[in-house]
Amino acid sequence: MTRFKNIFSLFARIAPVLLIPGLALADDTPVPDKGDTAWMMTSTLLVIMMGLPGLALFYGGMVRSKNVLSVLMQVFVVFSLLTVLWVIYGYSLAFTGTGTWIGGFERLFLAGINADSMAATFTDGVVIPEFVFIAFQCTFAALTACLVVGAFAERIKFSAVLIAMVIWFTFAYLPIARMVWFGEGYMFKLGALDFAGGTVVHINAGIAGLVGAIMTGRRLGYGTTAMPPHNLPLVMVGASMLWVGWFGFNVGSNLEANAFAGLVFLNTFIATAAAVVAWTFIEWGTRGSPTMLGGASGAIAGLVAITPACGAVGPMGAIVLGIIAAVICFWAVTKLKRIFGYDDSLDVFGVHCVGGIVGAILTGVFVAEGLGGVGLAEGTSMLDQVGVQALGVAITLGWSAVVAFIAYKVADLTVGLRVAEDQEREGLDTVSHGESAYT
Amino acid sequence: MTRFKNIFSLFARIAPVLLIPGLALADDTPVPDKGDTAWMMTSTLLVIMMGLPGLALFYGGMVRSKNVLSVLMQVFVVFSLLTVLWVIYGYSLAFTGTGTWIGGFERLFLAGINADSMAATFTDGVVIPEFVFIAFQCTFAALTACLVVGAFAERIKFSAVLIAMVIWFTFAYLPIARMVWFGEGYMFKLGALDFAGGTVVHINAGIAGLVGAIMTGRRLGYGTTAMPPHNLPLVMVGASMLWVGWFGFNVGSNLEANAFAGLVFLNTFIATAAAVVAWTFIEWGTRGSPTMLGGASGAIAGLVAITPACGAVGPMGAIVLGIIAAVICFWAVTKLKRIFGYDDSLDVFGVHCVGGIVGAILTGVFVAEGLGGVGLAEGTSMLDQVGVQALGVAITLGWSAVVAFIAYKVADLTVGLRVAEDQEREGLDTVSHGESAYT
Amino acid sequence: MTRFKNIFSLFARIAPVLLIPGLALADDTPVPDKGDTAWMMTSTLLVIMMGLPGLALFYGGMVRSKNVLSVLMQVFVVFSLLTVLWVIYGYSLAFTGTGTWIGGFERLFLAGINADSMAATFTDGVVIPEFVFIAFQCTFAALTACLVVGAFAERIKFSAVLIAMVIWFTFAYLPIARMVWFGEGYMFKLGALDFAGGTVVHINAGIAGLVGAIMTGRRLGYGTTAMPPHNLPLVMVGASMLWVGWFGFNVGSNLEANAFAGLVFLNTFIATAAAVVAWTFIEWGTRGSPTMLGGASGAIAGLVAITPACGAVGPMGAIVLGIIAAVICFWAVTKLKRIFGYDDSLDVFGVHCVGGIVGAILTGVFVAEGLGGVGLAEGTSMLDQVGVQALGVAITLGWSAVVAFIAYKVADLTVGLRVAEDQEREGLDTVSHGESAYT
Amino acid sequence: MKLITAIIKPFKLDDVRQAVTEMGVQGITVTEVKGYGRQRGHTELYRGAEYVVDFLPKTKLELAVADDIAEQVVEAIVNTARTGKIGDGKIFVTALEEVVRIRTGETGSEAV
Amino acid sequence: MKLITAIIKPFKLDDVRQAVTEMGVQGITVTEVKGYGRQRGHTELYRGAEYVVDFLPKTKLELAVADDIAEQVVEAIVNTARTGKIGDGKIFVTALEEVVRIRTGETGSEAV
Amino acid sequence: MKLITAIIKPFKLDDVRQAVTEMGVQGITVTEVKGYGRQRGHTELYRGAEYVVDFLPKTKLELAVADDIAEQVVEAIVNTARTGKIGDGKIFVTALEEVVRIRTGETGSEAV
Ligand SMILES: Nc1ncnc2c1ncn2[C@@H]1O[C@H](COP(=O)(O)OP(=O)(O)O)[C@@H](O)[C@H]1O
Ligand SMILES: Nc1ncnc2c1ncn2[C@@H]1O[C@H](COP(=O)(O)OP(=O)(O)O)[C@@H](O)[C@H]1O
Ligand SMILES: Nc1ncnc2c1ncn2[C@@H]1O[C@H](COP(=O)(O)OP(=O)(O)O)[C@@H](O)[C@H]1O
Repeated sequence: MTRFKNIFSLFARIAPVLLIPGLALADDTPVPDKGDTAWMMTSTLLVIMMGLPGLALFYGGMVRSKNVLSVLMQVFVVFSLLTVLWVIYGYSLAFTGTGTWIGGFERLFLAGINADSMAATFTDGVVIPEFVFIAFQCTFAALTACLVVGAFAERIKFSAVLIAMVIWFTFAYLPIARMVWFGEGYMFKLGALDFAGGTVVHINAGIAGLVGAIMTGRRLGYGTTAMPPHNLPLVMVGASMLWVGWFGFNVGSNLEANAFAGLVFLNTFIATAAAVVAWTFIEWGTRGSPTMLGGASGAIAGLVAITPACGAVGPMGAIVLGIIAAVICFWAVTKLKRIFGYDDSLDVFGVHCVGGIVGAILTGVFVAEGLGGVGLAEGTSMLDQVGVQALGVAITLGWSAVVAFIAYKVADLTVGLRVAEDQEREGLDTVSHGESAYT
Repeated sequence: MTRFKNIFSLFARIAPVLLIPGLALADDTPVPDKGDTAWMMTSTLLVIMMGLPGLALFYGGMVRSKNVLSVLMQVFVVFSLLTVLWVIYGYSLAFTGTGTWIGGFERLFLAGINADSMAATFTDGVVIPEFVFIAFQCTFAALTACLVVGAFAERIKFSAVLIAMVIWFTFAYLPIARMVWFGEGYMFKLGALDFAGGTVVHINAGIAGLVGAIMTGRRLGYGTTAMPPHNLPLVMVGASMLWVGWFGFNVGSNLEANAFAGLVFLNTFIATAAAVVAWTFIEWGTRGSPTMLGGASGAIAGLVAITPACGAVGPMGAIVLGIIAAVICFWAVTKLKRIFGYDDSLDVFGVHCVGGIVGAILTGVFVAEGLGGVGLAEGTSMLDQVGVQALGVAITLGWSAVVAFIAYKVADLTVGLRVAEDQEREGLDTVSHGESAYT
Repeated sequence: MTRFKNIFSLFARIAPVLLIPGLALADDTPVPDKGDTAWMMTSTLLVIMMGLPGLALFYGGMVRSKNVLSVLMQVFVVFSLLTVLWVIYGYSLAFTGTGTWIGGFERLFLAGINADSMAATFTDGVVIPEFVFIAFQCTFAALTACLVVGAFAERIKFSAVLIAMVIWFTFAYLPIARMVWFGEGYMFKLGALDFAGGTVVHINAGIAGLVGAIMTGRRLGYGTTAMPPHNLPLVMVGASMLWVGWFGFNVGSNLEANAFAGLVFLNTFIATAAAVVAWTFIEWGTRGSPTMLGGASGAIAGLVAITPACGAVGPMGAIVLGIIAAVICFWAVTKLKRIFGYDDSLDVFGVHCVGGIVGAILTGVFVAEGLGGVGLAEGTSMLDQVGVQALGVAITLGWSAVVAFIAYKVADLTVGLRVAEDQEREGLDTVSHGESAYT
Repeated sequence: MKLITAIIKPFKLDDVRQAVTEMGVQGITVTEVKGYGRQRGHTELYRGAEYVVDFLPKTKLELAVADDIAEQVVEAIVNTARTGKIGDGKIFVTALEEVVRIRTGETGSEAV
Repeated sequence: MKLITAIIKPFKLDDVRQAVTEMGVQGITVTEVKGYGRQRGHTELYRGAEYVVDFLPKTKLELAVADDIAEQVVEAIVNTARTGKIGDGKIFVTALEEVVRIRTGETGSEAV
Repeated sequence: MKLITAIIKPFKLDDVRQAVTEMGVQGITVTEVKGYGRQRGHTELYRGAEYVVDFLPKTKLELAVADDIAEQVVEAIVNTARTGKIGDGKIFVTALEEVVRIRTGETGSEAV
């Protein structure tokens, strides 16, 4: 019974309740529960913190000191710019209208929304303020684009980043978010499970990163010169803030502070812990030392993989999922990357895309009641579900890659993707931003 | 209707409901909603985080490495000291009694308050625990004084900071907070709109900073020697934490996790994002490079300006307000400061006072329903409202400046404001605190 | 009346309500309040943030730069590993069954718990989701072990830390947590007051640290070479995050976002502020300079001491308690440590154990109604209560010390406790983790 | 023996190290320095302040070598460190009166 | 040619740079160093530990100059770097056997 | 006068300082450097990347001393800095043509 309710809820994502503006608050209008509103505002803040300063530090600590500000600025400005674009047209295109892959223009500039407008949740009759829902979804859009920038760090032009990310946000993020999360969305209707954004956020960003890394080309000296992280404590702080903030991401996606949130919360916690332990031990066993960068990478791998699964699997499934994600992502960043020779500076592909795929596919497995999950939808076999999950992955990979290619091409043809060789040597901080990080 | 409710609420700020102590919980005593309590505790924590470590890092990263601990310590100890003084006499003087500019002594040492004491909110019959209200308001007082210290950083004596800030807190912060926020306060009754503290916090602190910067005198080598921020990633972390924490500041000022909170939340988010983008682009256009310090400064300028306005304007008004604030503050820190030649080390005046004035005045404009705001009070024209806003600004500027002047004078005559020249060269960390930041 | 309710609640700690699994949600099953659930999730996150990155930074900043990653990794991996062990067997052993000092195996792997399982709070009929309770309690266990590692920092083997902490967690943390907090626990039944973990967390960790510091031996050059903190701003950030996070620790222990939470909140705030001011002034008076390390240490001392007391004392009691804790801990780290000559690298004993004892004992004093507290239990004199508190302290000290001794011995006999002399000179970062913190 | 001091562009360090070790140089001492010279610096902006950074990051190498190979070593450094662009740096040669290896107490060219 | 090595107080760097460039010196290499000398350090406190910091921040300048202006340069440095207070620093002069400009291969006083 | 330059293991700095000051040396200038030599470095791992760190942290001391005590000072440094393990470092001695104390303008051995 209760399990059915939860599974069901996965199929009933948000269609914001439009209150006719100007109308006085009628007696039968649903009033948001203050506990839900409090939690959703807290969750939104947690996701903001994931981006600023979380992700910025995680990435910034990994580059060389001459490029740290460039990474911080890319995250800071992309996050801010997309926030503005989200309220101008992003929200309208992603969450209004009736299209299966893109929405309408009726809420451009948030037209017609006021403090009394409500958005539906997974539970009938339970609503949250639409402004809060807009802010919450905004953070997902902004953060996703920020994830991408790690792939071509240390060599790209700042203007190129802005141009490419605006195009990619508009033509890749918005439609994919709609397809996966909107009640009328294409993948949603197929029955793809993605509780908090494995496809929309991580696979989406990861593949866009890979395309960018390849198109921008390798860093000077890649493979021959040492390029160690300039400040690993920053990386650790960033990873920790990402971990803490990710609860807003995952548990906030539940839209309510109800009992089910507890499961999502615990899953997010322990899948990550298990992935940290797994990565640490694999690294220790195979390469001789358990590193801080490894521990932090394990945390992100676990978080990425549990993202689509956090509302579908049980605690023990979460632990196993975390371990598997750590093993496969470890392999991706140490072996796969070397085999293909691309220079994905901060392993956006190896951690976010690969981890996202692992999570998306295995969600279809560990959702099974026999494996401790909340149970497959009636009449759906595990194979069916895994198939649907794989389809969702494939669509995301293809769509995002194509749009990303075009986006970088446009940037390349207008401002150029890459700084000059001398400038790359000097470092982007002084060259692109006229500042030094440390004096 | 609903808009009227909101506007109305702006005129109905807190008068804590005194429960007669010792009396058993009667059936008709209002019980706080747990969602509100949860949110107000979260908001209070967010404001603490704004100060420690947010503001401390924002400021600490901007000074030279020989002075970073002195700034951290000033923030850390001023924050702590005023917290203690707040519960001893600050709360009583600001929020009890019936005076129009100062309160009474009946709650010295929080006498007569217990866990069942409640404070009113803007909604009739809705209360929050008074202890939570005390803690929330405490963070405002403590943070405001900490903002001031950036103006005379790198040259002032630690003891002078403590003396001046205690005096200024007592004779400037407390009366102004009362006048603006207390139901019987002078400016409150005039109808000045200041949702979360544009006057009380930012104009107040900014002008006190300017007076301090002038009275302490310029740093040795100011204008001739380079004094770049010693650690810009710290500045970025600080700014990000201020941004995240500021939601506690602004949305917490709503005192309830109700639907209206969503508007306040979204406004705080997007005004800031718009200001980041604006500052970045102006700087890029006029000075050649978009800097991290610029992005961070833009964020703070936007946050300051939206503070008084966040409960009055609509989302598009918030964006425009953010952009205007960025433009004017950019001008203030690059041109105005040079024209007058004062050495406001970390631009407390240029960002907090100037941004606060922009926000306070424009609140009177963008509150208009035609501009997307919640609407002017009945019978009030925009000109009236702007006039009232300007009066509030003027009173704050005058009062705070005079008290600040006296406070620094007292510090100067007792312990002296400034360290010796040799000591300033060596740096305040070893001289005043017997420590080095980095080894 | 209301005071009685609160006191009573201290004696009625958690016995999770087991819903029979598989049964549909019956109408009379208590449904958790969303405000409580929101607050408890927020609190859990705050405690995670205390550990990662809070404590890690606080500790990491205090060691020399060649050892910073080793400390970060110890915290990161111990935290993660114990999180996994907690859901596997820790929760079952601590919070199920009927034993007075240890629980049962019925919830190994969280068997039988699902999203509808509820845990009781101090208020009859009020519940929170059991998954949230599990996560909340998990963070206490994980954090406590992380506190220990500061005592033998800069010389211990990473493998030894893991082995010792797993043993100590299993045989010291779990039984003591049960004895103090579980309804059937030995100390709980005696009537010992420990609201948020003065004994379980701080005395427990502090004494285990001391034993470890002595058994591992002093660092090379201890007492003759300078070993200043390599990055005091990190220490400040860590201390600030601990302060902010500690509200989750203390107020979360109330399990509800009710009015009483306000008292716990305010006490946690102002005891700490008072301790910061006290430590700063004592240091200034007796040693000539108020240091940042001192301010941060004062904060932790105050937080430790208010931990057991936060639900028992009044605000003024909290201030006095904070001041006393600062004075005694200051003495412990400056004099006591020198007298005995042990090398407790980061003063885990001097701050956590000593501060915890001060807090535990004085809780028995300031709980008195005459001193502003919530009042002693009926029929209990202050002397009785202090006696019970002292007994709790003694049991914790003895038990933890013995288990810790065995745990380190096992580590020593299996992998060895300490790195080679050359390796200690080189630094644990490159030696144990194959990385450099800064390049 | 000679002490060869070379100021080079930082990214050339590895190449130079390889070149001189191939010639039998067994030790190098490296210092991060800032160089002022003909090469122009960049401008940095911090809110209202704007200033030119004239001191650029350079790497200083010190090598004690036997007299007979000194000239070749200098040549090797010049060849590997050269980019042809301004700011490539300088080499200074001074006479060494004595060299001691601390571990063994050896002196003279044995100690190099 | 001479190599002039000057240890000065860090805040004097800009003044000295200006003084010597006005005399025609075209390059300087600067290193952050710690100096131990007659000047007393300060005491640092870290909880129970207290110790005297004897090594104070100084700036080391190295200038290769032609023989003829060496003396004047030394004098210029002394004049601008002096505060008259203890810890002003030292200047050392050594003979340079050879100077090479890496970019061009020029040697001798051309290379300075 | 002589300029003694010693490259030593960092943890030996205090011992050496004490030894030479006991012999009457009144000033030392210290630089943090990286040394490449016979001593092998360690391997560092960063995800897929792995590389050997060949440049190890060393401390460089520069002491200007009067000719008559130069030899003893060198000996004292050798004795205190020696651990007998590889990587103990080197001492270089060069002739100083002139020494000036900036504060007073004194020159020669007075200035040391
Ligand atoms: N006379 C000098 N004395 C000491 N160092 C010098 C001198 N001239 C140049 N240098 C060093 O060499 C570096 C490169 O010199 P520069 O004049 O910029 O280019 P180039 O060597 O190509 O002419 C400078 O940054 C400085 O460190
Ligand atoms: N004999 C020396 N050898 C090398 N460096 C020295 C020597 N004497 C002084 N110094 C350097 O000069 C700096 C200033 O010297 P000090 O004795 O403190 O003051 P003063 O030069 O005014 O007498 C020292 O910090 C050190 O760096
Ligand atoms: N020829 C050299 N020129 C300059 N510095 C050297 C030379 N040989 C060694 N060094 C310095 O001395 C340090 C120790 O040398 P190394 O060969 O490792 O050990 P050892 O001195 O015990 O033989 C090196 O790290 C380097 O800094």
